[in-house]
Amino acid sequence: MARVVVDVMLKPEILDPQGKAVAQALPRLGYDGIAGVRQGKRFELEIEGEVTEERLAQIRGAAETLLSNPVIEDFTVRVEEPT
Amino acid sequence: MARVVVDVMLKPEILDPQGKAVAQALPRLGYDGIAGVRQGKRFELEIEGEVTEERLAQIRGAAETLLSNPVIEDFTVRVEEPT
Amino acid sequence: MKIGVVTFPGSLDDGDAARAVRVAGGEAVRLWHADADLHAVDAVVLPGGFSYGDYLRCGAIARFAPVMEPLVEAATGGLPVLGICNGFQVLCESHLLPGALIRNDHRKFVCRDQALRVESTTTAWTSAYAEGQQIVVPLKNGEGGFVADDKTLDMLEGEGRVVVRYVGGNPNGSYRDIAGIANAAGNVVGLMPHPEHAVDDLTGPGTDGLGFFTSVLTGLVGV
Amino acid sequence: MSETVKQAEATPEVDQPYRELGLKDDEYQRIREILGRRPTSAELAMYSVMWSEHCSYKSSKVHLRQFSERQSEGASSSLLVGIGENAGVVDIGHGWAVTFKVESHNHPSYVEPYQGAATGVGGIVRDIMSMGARPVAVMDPLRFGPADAADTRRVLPGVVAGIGGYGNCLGLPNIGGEVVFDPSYAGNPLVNALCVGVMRHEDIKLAHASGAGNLVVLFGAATGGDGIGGVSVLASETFSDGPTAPSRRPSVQVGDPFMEKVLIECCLEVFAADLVVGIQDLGGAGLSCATSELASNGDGGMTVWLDRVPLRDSSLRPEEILMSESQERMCAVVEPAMLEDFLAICARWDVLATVIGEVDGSGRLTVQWHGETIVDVPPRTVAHEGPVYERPFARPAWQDALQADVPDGLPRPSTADELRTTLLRMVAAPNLASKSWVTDQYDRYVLGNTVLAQPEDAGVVRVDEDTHLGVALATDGNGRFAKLDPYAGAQLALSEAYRNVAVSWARPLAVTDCLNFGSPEDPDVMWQFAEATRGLADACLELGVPVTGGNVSFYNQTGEVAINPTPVVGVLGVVEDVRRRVPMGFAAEGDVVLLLGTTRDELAGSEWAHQEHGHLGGLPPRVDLAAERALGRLTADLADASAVKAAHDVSDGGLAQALVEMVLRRGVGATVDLFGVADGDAFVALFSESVARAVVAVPADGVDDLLARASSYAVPVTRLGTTGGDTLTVAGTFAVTLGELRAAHEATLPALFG
Ligand SMILES: Nc1ncnc2c1ncn2[C@@H]1O[C@H](COP(=O)(O)OP(=O)(O)O)[C@@H](O)[C@H]1O
Ligand SMILES: [Mg+2]
Repeated sequence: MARVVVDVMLKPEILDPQGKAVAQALPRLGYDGIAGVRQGKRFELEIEGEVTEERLAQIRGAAETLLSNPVIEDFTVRVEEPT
Repeated sequence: MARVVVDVMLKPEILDPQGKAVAQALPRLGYDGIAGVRQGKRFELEIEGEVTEERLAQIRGAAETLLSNPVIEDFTVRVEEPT
Repeated sequence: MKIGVVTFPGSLDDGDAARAVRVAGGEAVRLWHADADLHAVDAVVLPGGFSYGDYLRCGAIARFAPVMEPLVEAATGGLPVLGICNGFQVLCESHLLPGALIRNDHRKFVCRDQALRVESTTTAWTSAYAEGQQIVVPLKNGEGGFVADDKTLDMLEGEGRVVVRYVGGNPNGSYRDIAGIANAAGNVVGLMPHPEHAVDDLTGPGTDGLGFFTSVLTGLVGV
Repeated sequence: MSETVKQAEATPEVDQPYRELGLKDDEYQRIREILGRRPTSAELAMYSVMWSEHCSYKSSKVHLRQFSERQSEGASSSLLVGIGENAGVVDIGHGWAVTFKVESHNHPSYVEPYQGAATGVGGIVRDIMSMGARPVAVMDPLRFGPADAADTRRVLPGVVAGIGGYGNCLGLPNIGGEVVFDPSYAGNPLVNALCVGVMRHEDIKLAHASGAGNLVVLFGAATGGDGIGGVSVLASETFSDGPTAPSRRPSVQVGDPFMEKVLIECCLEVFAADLVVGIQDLGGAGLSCATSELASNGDGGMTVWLDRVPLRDSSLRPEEILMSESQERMCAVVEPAMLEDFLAICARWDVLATVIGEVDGSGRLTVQWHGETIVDVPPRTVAHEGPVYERPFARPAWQDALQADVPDGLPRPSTADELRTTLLRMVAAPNLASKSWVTDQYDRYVLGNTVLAQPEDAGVVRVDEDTHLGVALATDGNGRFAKLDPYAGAQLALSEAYRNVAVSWARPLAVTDCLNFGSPEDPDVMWQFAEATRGLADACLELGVPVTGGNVSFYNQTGEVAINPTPVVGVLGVVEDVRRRVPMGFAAEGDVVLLLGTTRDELAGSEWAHQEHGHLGGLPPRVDLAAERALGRLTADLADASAVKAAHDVSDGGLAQALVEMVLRRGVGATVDLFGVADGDAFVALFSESVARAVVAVPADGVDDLLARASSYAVPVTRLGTTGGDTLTVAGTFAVTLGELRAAHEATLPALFG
């Protein structure tokens, strides 16, 4: 079983209230030197069988239509090597 | 400026309603062969200056206390190479 | 006049929307998400709620429901469609309306009686109001921040497609205080506040929301 | 492979880890006697969890008995289902019945505030569904440590978001609750959740598995390893048939409100089509509890094919499947002829449904695992005949000193300026400040039947659009009063909730309670518990409102230090015509403001003593149930025919707080003269917490009628003044603008929690 990871992040120009809240909380807890935080989503898809180029293209399709909304989000798809 | 990524995922034994909703939607949209989906959070932290071991340890601390609840979640911290 | 109210799994305000249609004098027809048939209704309301739990993105999964196929087609052809809250999110995800709705800027769910200004009375759902009229209807959402790029926002403003705007404080960080918008033809309207919860003094803050439903009924009779 | 009954019979001498599972030596011996052999590992798991304090009520049972044994005739006549079922059911007339119950989810909410609170709501909603009812509203009495403590900043926002996140997604309006801060809850927050449901009389369902041949259907979520931490000793230490992976079983669960929402819709359709013989929710102790209770309440026995249970985690062992507390599951007993229709409804809602067993005539509960019998027990011994303890209790050594430490010596404000600044500080104190930071996170509109909700005295929901019939609900509790005197404290909680319902023009009918206490193994705590239950039972009898159900939460303590004993009481009332509701806020200028009831110098345990002096000592306000009842009779009378425009009870924070809430609600001020209250002592008049009081506003031409009615119920009335203007003015003493009051009242929680 292989794993494909899809990361979805809000586009840089879109306000990210969650990331902002984290960024504000960090110094209060004594964590300094962090210039900015963005919070996004990580999807781990367990794939049956081999991850062919065709399968990956399919998953990219799913990432674009379902897992992200291109109006506000960017995504990346990558195969995760088993560790 | 360096980037550190913290991925937070629900522990495998914990129910993941979000991942479940996606997993059920995918086949309806014609995406098959996906055995399971887990949905977690991805935090991108922009770090001022160099990412030393000490800084990383600090960020791990933040990941454990602020970014995740160890009772239900696991996290990983990694430095992302600039692309 | 028959107004369809769609029920997705996780829809919550479908009963309220149907009641509002009745209070306004229309006939409410319940439509089921899995049934790709609009049953000859004259207009459709996509109600509030948390379709499929809204865990992924609000409305992201519902927009693929079978009922949406004929709906998108009919809406493109001019059928009046009102998306309330989750329904608005579904309309954006379906690209019937531009922009998107994100997490409230204060990151909390907010339920309150919200003052709004009706900015456009040329849509199918707002003709009963006077332009600039202030109304109060409940607002309740966790992801109600309307966002779009500047070009889109300018276009919406320029074409008079901002339908309602928040007044007396922006409750969720919506760009330009936008609470609801319309498509270019004015038949499709989406808004975050809940006019269906303001059709009766007993159970709502007043009856200011009724106009959305009487507007469409009047328009339909006129046709 | 799990251990079979045959194997257990063949190996009587095997050492079993019953202690690790929380069973005492004598309890384990009793299990061996019941079975005539040693239990299998699955049986041991089942008994251990069902005989736990949480499921068996072994420490509280002897005290809770009073609630059902001592009931007035009038009270029991409206009870359609009494204590003992998942929730009690009350007749509200016109063929309608109501079921309601409050439950705790304290510890999980401390460990993982969001999910702990969320699953607390989920659990109580399933309880209500298991009576055949449509859930129509929720409430959430909450208690936290000091408002400015760092841990409260972690716990409170998560709890509130969790209650909102789950309840809002279910589409149930939140119509009230409490937010209380006290150092005694630091480390032990109390997260109680209440749900109310309605049904027609003929639709009441019970958790009974009757009729041999009927099928047991599990529906809802798949089963995972949730909440079975304790049972893992069975897998890892004793009965393993080889090396086992270290068991990592979570103790906290994640709720899936969407699953629960479709489960509600699915149940409602199933009820409407009359497809079930019995129904049971799965909560604590999961399938162990559901199957043993169903079988124990039934007329025969039951066989369960455990290997058919759909799993989320295929590595689960049978003991763990029996024990799993996975959320969002229900169990139904269905006649075979109805099965197809039942499954069709489940399929329509995409709800997984599986036949996992059958009712039979054996009188036993047997569980099969791939054809082998792993459990074979008399179901009553698991579900209903667990151990019962008469825990020792004794009045704490410190109780007398506490009661002797009266607040009479505390400096009291006396000048006009002191009174004014005290009032401004009090209305801003966390316990008295506006709770809208919390309640704005809850949907109160959904379903379109909410007639009154927070911050009103009681939540009122319409039950029937044709007859305008409705119900009112309020919850109250005061841990400080209960600490001073647990008997009186429990009565005062009832007294206040009763009053809140009464001043919403509802007739109080029934009670639910959540008894939050420290460790029952501590005789001090056990005494508090015994006193509180006795007090509550006595008061229910006197007010003619039966306890219909509730929940006990023990072990709310850190080390040796227990929380303030906190009986939380919910009162349900019926509203004949919701259109005649009376809100709390002053509505118009020129109405006459009147105080009903008597104000005494009662400041012990008050918010004033707590906020201004950090003092807790003396005796709480005198309980006066006769006066409370008279006030209730009067409001019931007024509900039928009166001009009353606004009504609000007087409780925490005294008359000052009541007036502030009334002027701020709609922005209509008032001028009052306190000369006739408390012998003209303005401080006592403003801050005393005497019971059985309310403030009402009536148009001038309605005053005589009100006075006449009040006198016929012997309710004292004091004329305070008139409404109007944009200040709250205490004649001859001070004036505060509504703006200043609002700023003070509304800033506190946002400043603390963001
Ligand atoms: N956690 C909560 N959830 C919902 N409503 C709440 C909560 N806490 C307080 N409220 C509401 O706020 C109002 C004021 O609360 P409180 O002062 O405790 O009322 P009272 O003193 O009348 O019992 C009531 O309407 C109550 O139901
Ligand atoms: Mg009250």
